[in-house]
Amino acid sequence: MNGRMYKYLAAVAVVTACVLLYVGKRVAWFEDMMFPTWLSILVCVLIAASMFWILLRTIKGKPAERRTVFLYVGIAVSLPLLMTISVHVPISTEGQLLFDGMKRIQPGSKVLVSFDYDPPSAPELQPMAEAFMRYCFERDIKVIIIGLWPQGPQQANLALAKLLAEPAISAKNLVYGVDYVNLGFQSGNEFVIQRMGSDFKSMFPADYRGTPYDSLPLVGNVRNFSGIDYSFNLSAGYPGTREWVLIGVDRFGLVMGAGNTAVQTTGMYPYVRSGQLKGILGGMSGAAEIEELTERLGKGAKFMVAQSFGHMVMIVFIVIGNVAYFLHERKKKKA
Amino acid sequence: MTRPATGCKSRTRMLWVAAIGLSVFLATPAISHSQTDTSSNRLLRDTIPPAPVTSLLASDRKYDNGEAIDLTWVPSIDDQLLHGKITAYQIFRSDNGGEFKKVGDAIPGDNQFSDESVSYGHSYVYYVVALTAGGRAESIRTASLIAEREWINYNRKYLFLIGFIIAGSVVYFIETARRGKKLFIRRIAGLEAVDEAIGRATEMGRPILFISGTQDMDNVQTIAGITILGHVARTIADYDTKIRMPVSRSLVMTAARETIKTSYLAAGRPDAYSDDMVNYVTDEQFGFVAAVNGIMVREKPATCFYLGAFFAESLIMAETGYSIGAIQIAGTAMPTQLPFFVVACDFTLIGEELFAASAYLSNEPKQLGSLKGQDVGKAIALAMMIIGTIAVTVGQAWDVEFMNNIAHWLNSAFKTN
Amino acid sequence: MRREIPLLITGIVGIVLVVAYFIPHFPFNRMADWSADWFSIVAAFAIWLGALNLFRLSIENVVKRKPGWGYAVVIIVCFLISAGVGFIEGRDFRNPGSASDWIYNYVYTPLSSTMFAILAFFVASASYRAFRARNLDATLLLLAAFFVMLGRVPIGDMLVGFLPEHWRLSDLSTWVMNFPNTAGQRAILIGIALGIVSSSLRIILGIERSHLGGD
Amino acid sequence: MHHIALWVAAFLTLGIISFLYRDNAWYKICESVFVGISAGYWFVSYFWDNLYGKLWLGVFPRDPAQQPDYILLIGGALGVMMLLRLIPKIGWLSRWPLAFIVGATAGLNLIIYFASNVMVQVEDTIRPLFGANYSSSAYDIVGNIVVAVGTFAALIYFFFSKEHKGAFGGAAKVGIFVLMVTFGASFGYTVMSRISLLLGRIDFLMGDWLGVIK
Repeated sequence: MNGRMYKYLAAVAVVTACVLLYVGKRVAWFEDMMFPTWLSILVCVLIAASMFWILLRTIKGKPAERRTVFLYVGIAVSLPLLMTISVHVPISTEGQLLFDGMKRIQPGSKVLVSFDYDPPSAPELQPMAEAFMRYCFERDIKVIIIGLWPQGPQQANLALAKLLAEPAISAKNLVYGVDYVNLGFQSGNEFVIQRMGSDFKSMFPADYRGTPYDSLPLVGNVRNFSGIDYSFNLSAGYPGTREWVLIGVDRFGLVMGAGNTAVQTTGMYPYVRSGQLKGILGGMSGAAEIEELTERLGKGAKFMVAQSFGHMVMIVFIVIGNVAYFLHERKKKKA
Repeated sequence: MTRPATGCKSRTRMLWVAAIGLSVFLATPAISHSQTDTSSNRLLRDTIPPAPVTSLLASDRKYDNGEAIDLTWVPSIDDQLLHGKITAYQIFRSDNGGEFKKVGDAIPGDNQFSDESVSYGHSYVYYVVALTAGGRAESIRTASLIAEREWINYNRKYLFLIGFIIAGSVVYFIETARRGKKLFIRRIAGLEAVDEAIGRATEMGRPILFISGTQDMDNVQTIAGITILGHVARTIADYDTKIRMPVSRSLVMTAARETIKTSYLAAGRPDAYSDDMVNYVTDEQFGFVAAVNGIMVREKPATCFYLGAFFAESLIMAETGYSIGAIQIAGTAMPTQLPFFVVACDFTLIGEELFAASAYLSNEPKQLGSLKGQDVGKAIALAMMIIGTIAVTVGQAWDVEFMNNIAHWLNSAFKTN
Repeated sequence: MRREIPLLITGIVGIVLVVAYFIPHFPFNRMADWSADWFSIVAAFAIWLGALNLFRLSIENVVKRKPGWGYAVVIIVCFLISAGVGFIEGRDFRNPGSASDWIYNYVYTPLSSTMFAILAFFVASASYRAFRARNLDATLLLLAAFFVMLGRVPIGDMLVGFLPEHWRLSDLSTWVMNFPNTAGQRAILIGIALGIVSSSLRIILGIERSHLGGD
Repeated sequence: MHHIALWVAAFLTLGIISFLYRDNAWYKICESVFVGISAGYWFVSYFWDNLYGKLWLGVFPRDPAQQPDYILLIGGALGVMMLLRLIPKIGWLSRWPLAFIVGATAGLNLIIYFASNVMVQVEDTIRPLFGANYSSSAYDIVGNIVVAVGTFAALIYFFFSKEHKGAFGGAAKVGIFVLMVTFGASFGYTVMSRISLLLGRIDFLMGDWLGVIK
């Protein structure tokens, strides 16, 4: 009964804290709670110390319970978001390759951007989408959006809404249908790409709002991939970059760069080496790379500190587990 | 300026433009330093008509259905010298001698255009217009052209040949296996561990847990998992060990029950079989994981098999299995889940090994023959890689022509377009 | 007849799509285009089938009062709300500001994202409790993972700031990704592709019939 | 409205997270909401984009200048047959569209996978290990050798017609090492992905909802 009481009390405390924070923010008690430098260092030290404690416990043969690890990860990954550390993002060769390809796109070119992902992958891919389209809009490159996932065009709209509100871009007075267009989603996975190879219009008779294809000036003259100068694919799985490479690039000669979730990036490297893909961005670090390359830092760069902490925590956990393994478990198994 | 420029006129204009271009070119340092465009300069740029594109050539797209014509040209001299003067190119076309209509645009710097809206049997004439802010210049017209249809894409002849050999050997080996000939498959390490692991569970008197992935029966990995289940069940029936198999698809449940029943029959112990060995939990990923975890913690199986298609649930199961001290044997062809199995399980069948194990155990001609046919494909790939790499390295490093020829041929043979 | 016609359909469609790759001439090119059009439509119906099946199963659970039928009610209600709103709002239901867009942003997005986000916790706990360098293979795997995880984020280079440029962790991870990883992935790619070739061939030739169901 | 929206989103987010504590009713409700909403979303999306946008308007175009494309009706008929699975008595008819889907996928995949993932990959592996007079940089030479040898060895590991003995076995051993490094990279990237997704949610909770971070 006593334990239960504690749990209720804890729950009530958490809810109260949330309400207080929420209200506090709205009535402007505080702007934000970013840590001063000394606090950031203190937090780092505390995290390191508690990791050491876990190590000691594990060596003693009392490994932490699953939920303890969960709580720990939650704290270790969220606190760094409050730290103001500026970091330099390392640029990979394949990220540089992609950016070199982007630099070769001439103003006025038509670029096909395929949004093949859904909200779960948005933390990784949305910053890439924004960085890429911002780059296009700033250089008067025309953007044609499609989606092989039903959620894709909606993610595109979110990115567009954000970009068009930026002063530099809203000053350009971009016109829907002339400077950019969202053709929406179409079902059929790789067959959509296959059909687009002979005729865009038969796969996308209208844009996502129902405007007929022919009355959209931007795509009026685009019959198939030969009317596209460059294409960028944001992909979180199937259908995605692989299908675009296999059909769009190899069969119809599309020039393509890609941004992928980290999970599937590793499988795309053979295509980068063979030149089937002109560069690739992988996961959150890829997003940070493109932001650094286009010199507009956004969410990707913002998350890099917390991401670093996450990786460190993961590595330390593996090391702790293995120390315990070599000290105890292996002997136990042999016995 | 609607008429196409005649040769003489265009030549004088070219000279004109070239002269201006040269002077501007010489003055470039001044301009680029100031970074601004004086209004007189802009006036000059806008009112002087540009030079037209030259060497315009229309050619039929090879190996197609006669529905595309490719145009190439040398960009206007103004495009090259005065960067930014040309604003766009427009492509005009006359269909069967009719009126010229615009069929497309190209951006400055472009030197090609593909007209893909060509009708078969019609003859076409093209010209390209170079546009500036205030002027335009037409190129000379191309000769009239009729796109041709071809029956066979000869670019892909080697692809066809090699594909045909591989496909042929798949069919050949399936037939061979069907006629009862024994086909050799190499030893697979993980498979040998299976019997050992079952023995351990028997000794300890604890059950065996078998998970055939979380996908349905239309997934080949699930089928491979069920095939191996057949073998496992056979041994279990002999040893009289208990098996627990929660599944997440009702079709898999039916198939698994059938498989285990058959194995018990073959072992001569049909009475020992019960439907409770396999039970359906839920289709939902995390609900299934939670249930499997519960079973593991309660019943503490001595051995866990994870053979089939897995997603994120793989590592949660492997973690729980490890924490209860079970021997874990995994196999999957999901590349993203393999790493987790390798570090958390005692044996892992990597990718195709899962299918090889299944083919080996089932002795089914379909599976055996396919595996052999794929090996033929791999052998071809391996041979080409060795020959090609040696040839191209030797050929380049020491300039051996014979080797260069081989490498060149191989490279062209494996190109798909 | 119940088996022969489907086998025939599979075979003909498969062969047409293969042949169209080598023969660009009419009628094969058109037939390939038609197949793509039909595929797109049938795929949409297949999704409908899935959704309707879910709906039917949920109703069944409620009617028969199966365990957890209360959740089935939630499923039915939510399905009806999101489908109903979408149908009423029409073709441009995705427009920013629509009710569907609201549901997408404040219900669908948090739910689906969090479903995947909690995997981070499981990876952490599994890496602590189960990922062991139990043999040479696993050791190699974990080492490569460390280099990549450190090299892809700024902290890696900060840790080894004393090393000369081009020899830092980020360069090492770029090297690992571009060479050994490419080699391994390429071998996997070739292997899987050959597997797909042989299974597709079996399906087209009618040797493989399991997709038609047993009877 | 915005306040309600944020609290709804936060409530649902925390509901899913509560699964970490244990399987509970809050999580199950959130999960059911997710299943229902996403099924509805897909249902509507496929209707407006495909069945209405492509099929219906393709056969009955609003613009009189456009030719109706009656060939799409065959696809429509196949699709309706797919739905017949819901009626057990004539459910067998749904095998026709299924056969079509399977056949079309097999036909397309057979070619594209072979061309891009076998032919092009083999072609690209055939590269000079070093240029004329060993002119390439050491970085490239080592890289080229690693890719050539690595691909070769890893492919040998997946070769099942020969026992792994002698030199062949040695090559297979090298192959498994290369594969392990590959899996290590993929492990690292998967971890990166998972943490990113978690960060996305924490960013929502701490930023959009509570507003404690910028």
